[in-house]
Amino acid sequence: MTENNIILASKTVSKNFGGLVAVSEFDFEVPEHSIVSIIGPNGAGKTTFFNCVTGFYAIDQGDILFYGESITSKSPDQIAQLHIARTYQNIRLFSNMTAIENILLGMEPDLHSHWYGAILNTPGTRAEEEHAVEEARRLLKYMGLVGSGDLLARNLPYGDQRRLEIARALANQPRILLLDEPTAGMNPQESTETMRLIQRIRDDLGITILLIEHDMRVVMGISERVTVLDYGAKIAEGTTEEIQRNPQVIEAYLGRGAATGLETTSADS
Amino acid sequence: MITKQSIQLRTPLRFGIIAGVVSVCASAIGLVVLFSERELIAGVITMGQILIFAPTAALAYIAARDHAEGQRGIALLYGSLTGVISGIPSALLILLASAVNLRQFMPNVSPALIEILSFGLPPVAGSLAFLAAMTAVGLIAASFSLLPSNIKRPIFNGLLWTFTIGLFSENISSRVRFFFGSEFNKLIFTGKALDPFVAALIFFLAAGLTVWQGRRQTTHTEPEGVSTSRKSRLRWMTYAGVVVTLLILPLLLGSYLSEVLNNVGLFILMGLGLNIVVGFAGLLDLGYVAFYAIGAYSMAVMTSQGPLGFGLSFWAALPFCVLMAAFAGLMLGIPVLRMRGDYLAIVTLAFGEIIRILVLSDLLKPVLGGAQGILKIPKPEIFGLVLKQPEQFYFVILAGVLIAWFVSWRLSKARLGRQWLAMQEDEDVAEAMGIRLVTTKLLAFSFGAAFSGLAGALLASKLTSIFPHSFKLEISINVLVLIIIGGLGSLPGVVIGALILVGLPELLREFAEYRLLMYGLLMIVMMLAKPEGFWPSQIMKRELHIDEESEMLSAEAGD
Amino acid sequence: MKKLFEKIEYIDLFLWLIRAAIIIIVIWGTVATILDNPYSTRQWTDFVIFGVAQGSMYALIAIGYTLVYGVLFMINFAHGEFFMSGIMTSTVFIAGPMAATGFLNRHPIISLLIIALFSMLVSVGVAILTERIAYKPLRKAPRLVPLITAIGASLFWQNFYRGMLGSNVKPFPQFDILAGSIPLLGTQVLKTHIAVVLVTIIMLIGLNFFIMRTKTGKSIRAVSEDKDVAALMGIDVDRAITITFATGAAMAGIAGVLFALVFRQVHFFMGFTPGIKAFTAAVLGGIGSVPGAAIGGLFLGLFESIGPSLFLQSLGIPAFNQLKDVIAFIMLVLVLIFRPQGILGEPLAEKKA
Amino acid sequence: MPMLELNDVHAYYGNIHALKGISITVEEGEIVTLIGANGAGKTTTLRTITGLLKPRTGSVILDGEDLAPYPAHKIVYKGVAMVPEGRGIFSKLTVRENLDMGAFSRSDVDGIKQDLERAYELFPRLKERESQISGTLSGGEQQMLATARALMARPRLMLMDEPSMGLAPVLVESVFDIIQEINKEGTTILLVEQNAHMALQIAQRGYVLQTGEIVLSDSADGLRKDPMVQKAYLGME
Repeated sequence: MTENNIILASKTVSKNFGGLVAVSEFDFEVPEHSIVSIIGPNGAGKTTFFNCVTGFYAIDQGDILFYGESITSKSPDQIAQLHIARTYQNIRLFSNMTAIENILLGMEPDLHSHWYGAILNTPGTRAEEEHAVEEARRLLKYMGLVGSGDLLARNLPYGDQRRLEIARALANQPRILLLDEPTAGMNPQESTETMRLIQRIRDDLGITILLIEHDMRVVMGISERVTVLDYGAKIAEGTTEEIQRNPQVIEAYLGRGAATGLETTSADS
Repeated sequence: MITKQSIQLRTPLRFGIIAGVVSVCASAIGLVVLFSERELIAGVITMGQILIFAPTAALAYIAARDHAEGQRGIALLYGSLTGVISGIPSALLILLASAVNLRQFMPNVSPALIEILSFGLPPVAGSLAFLAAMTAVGLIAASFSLLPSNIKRPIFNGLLWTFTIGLFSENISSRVRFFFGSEFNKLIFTGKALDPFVAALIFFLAAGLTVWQGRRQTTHTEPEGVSTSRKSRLRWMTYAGVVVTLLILPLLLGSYLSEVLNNVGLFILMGLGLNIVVGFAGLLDLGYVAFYAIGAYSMAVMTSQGPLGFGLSFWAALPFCVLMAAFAGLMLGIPVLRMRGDYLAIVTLAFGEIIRILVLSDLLKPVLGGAQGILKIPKPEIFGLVLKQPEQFYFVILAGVLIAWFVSWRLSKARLGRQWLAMQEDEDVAEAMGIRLVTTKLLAFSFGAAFSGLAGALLASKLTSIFPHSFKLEISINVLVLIIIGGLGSLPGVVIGALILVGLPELLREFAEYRLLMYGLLMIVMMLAKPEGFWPSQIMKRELHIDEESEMLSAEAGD
Repeated sequence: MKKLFEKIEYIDLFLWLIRAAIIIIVIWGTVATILDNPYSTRQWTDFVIFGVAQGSMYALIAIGYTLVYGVLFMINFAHGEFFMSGIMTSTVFIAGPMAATGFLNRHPIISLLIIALFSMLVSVGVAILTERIAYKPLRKAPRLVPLITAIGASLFWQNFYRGMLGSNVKPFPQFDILAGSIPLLGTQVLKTHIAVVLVTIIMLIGLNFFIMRTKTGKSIRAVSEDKDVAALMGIDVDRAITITFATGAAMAGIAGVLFALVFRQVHFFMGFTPGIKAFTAAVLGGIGSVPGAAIGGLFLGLFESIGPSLFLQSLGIPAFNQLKDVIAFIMLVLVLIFRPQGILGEPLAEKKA
Repeated sequence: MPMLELNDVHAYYGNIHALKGISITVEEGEIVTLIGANGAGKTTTLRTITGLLKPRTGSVILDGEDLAPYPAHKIVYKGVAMVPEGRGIFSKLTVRENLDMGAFSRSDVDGIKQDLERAYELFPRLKERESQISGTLSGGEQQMLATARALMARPRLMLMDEPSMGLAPVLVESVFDIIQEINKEGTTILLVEQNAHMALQIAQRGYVLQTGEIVLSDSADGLRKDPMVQKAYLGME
């Protein structure tokens, strides 16, 4: 893993909201083809960091690099064009559009037809659209959503909505995929499935994954590296084992009680 | 009297008061007198009377149907109580008017109104008679509610058809005279209203048809799968039918009705444009009339043969007018790109007003003629034929509408349409998908403005002279209401909305002064009862029936 | 600073051009006017005083927009009609007959109080009716929907009054005690203008007391922050919202009386322009903020009264006073584009993701 | 008769089935905790108790009375107060005004005064900042304010939604101490927590929620020893 390039890097990134520090001097790197997790208590600034990366928030200080090039000043649509895709903590599908339409929207960076082409219904426009729909159906199949294509997103069951959101992000053909609590609200079995799915996405498609997650089973199960945020600042970083042993992490996040538990388990092993 | 526990006097009291207030207001604002001129059935009933009795009838019906819990006696009691109570305000009005000269305060409480309300009787007798009439209406409505539905429906349909035909008898009569001669016309119509005998005939015909249809539906059911070839043949036949109808329509309708249709057409054109901005892209634009004005003034300045014009031909100027409007859409669109929702509405409204004031001002008078407007705008010419008559101009407007429709339809099915809908639903996520909001929004503004500019250009040429007062805020609201009534985002909805909101009032000309009142009411009622419109697009139908889903996630999880 | 430059797109460029153009016009016009010096100091003072009086009325109406926006995040488009309905009704049914019988000038204070009270009551009644029927059922609907019913309600009331009371302009009787002017600030100030300013100040103080000190006022502020939590405190949210509408309408009712005193005539369409202007004032001051509405109103009034003479006259624009409303509207547009939070508003929350 | 009883409560947001038959009871004087992951339905459960969300089926019964006909603001008058998630203080109001709002449901001036003094006794920091705009308070102070505000209603049952969320560990401890103290003074407490460890230390009983269902209920000790709870909520592998 050492020869991996750094796909995403954050250099002393800070973000304030009217005096409230949401992210402070955050230094962080994501190697290509890895699965990296950010954990931390609610309000620690994880989602804020995602919003900074994807261009929703203008950061107050620092720089965010994608393959070594600054993307700090880019707008969300430009960032999507760079093939950086994300999902949202509270599912944000286009709920009144069909699953297929949602995926087609995810493909925006690769679609180029123009309005005049649409009015004249040119062969090029038609071909692009047909190709896109075909591709969308393939993605639905990959995500196990066959048959849901023409349903409205909001009529899909909860778990399927989560998966559709990931499918929509995949339609972007991302080089890095930012997942914000993909297993929130899932039962343990669904969580496990999602965990496998994330691993499969990385292994099959070679997409780098940056993950925010509360479910420690998922985090510890698939991450190669874990970064812990608290009050917007990084308090620890390392492999899953290192994080689990880190006293600061236990204090701030995993809980004091967990410490005793972890000590016993580590004594066991 | 009140022995049974289930009698709840609150319902008839409430309904009675509501109906009473509504009908007394209809009287006091002058609608009743105005509509009394319009007889539905000669010597039997006028539109004004319908207006007085309809609220009572409707509410008595509901009171009896929904609140009597199936007990006949109570239903009738509720109905008549609702009737009596609803009669009180107007009865008081009659008495009051005999004592005080109300007219100095409320100009529409005229002797004519009192005469109508009191059936020409002296005040006390008149008010009692009015109470009695209202009670009777309540009682009849309540008994009607007790009838089984297979009797109710034919009666209802019969009345509906009779009254509808009665309402438009003036227009129908003129067509009948044109095609079948005035002798035949006299058989059906007495003056401008339906002959009572014919009215009865229509009633029984419509009722009979309803019964027959009901029977047919219960006996035959349509075979499930109609073969695809038959289906497509059917579809083509429908298309052909529509095309033929559209082509011969002006011949059937004659000059006056064609003119009405032309006005409807212009509003359809504007509606299609605003539908792109509001219905597709979700940008609420209240200054839409600005583009209409820009289109019209561009046409006027370029073609007018007066001192302010360049004297170009209609066809040479037309594309330029559309481009001008589209460009204006772009220019006005840029500053408001970052605004959302109601702020956008207010700013666009301000834009509309700015344009109107500027047009009216002395500043631009040398160019646009100020309040005197621009005159001598020529009508279009095709192969040397000047399209003077409304029946001829109709085809120009029809062509415009068809083009706008086609463009709207194609765009809605394409990538751009998808982008608009996504943007309407969630701007942030749409942007995160890689959609350039700037381009997408500006395209919506420009297309909307272009259609409106086209409508304006056609208007200028149709009227041959234009004045700033034709471009009031009213127009923007008109267009907005018509697309809402039809159903936001729905193309057929635009046509339906324009027919209802522009066509109907033109046929009921005395209505003119009250048009905006009705619009206001319609907007409120529509939003409360059927926010998706009469012919909803699939999207709006879905969207307006979500409950509080979005609340849920924010309540459950937060970072 | 470097980042700022990187972020500039052609849209920003366009906006900067607009800014520059406006600034140039304003400076050029002002300088030219100062050089021309077409008015005496006394005339300028007159402009200012008229501006303050006009601004006071805007401020009172703007309160209604700001309060409702603060609680419901909705632009109550029909608010101008609340303003119109009160004074229209009391002019026709109270002030008119009072003047005709001579009561008005025999007991001017009592008459004025009765007119004001009645005007407030009608405005409040119309507001409550509108809120209950047209807005309340739509609390959870997408934002477009209540906005449309508000436009509908506005059209309805306008035309309802037109039908009910006639479309002609109705004179508002003259109060003898308010006729004429008194010397002040080196000029003659109309008594009505002084009355307007005084009444406005009293109303604003009263309103401030109500909002800041009373239990109901505090509950309104609580509801405007978080409806759910307010309900958890035992606050009846629907009632608080109704009271909010009523409070705004009461202010509008008083504004109507002041308007009638100054312009001495009323008609059914009188709510539209002051309505939009007052909304502009509310936005200018920072919508949601009560002191903002007051300051915004004052500012707009002054701007409108001085602006055309100061900026436009010396640019050689014919009949520049016709463009008074254009100035107000342009100001609205500029504020919304460049400083949507207004003068006193807090910076708007950044985009939520 | 239990003080609070939820019988097979099903609640929906739109067509999302958020609570799938929740039944819990709280006896007078107890501290009961609901633990579970994000999105398990803990907050939703509290919302159905306070009337902010009405159950589609099932009933919420307080002191033997079904709460279905009462809107949220009426339920407060029955002695239920809530400390909402994320504090939910009125940040533009002063500290004192927030406390006044807490006592909105009461009209006994003397009693309110007493309770205000008691609140200031319990949280001296709040007295210092009485006239400060509460949005400027620190996270811990805001939590104190939210708790004090709920106490101002003199509730018999207090619902607390994640009182430890976003607080520094030191503060978390003091918050839990105060909860215990409030309870000792006679207020029944239903506590929703992600910090299961702390919650189980002070509660007598607890319920474990998972995707809208109760999967486990036991005494606090019993839950602490349960292997599933240890693994999923106490971070023990």
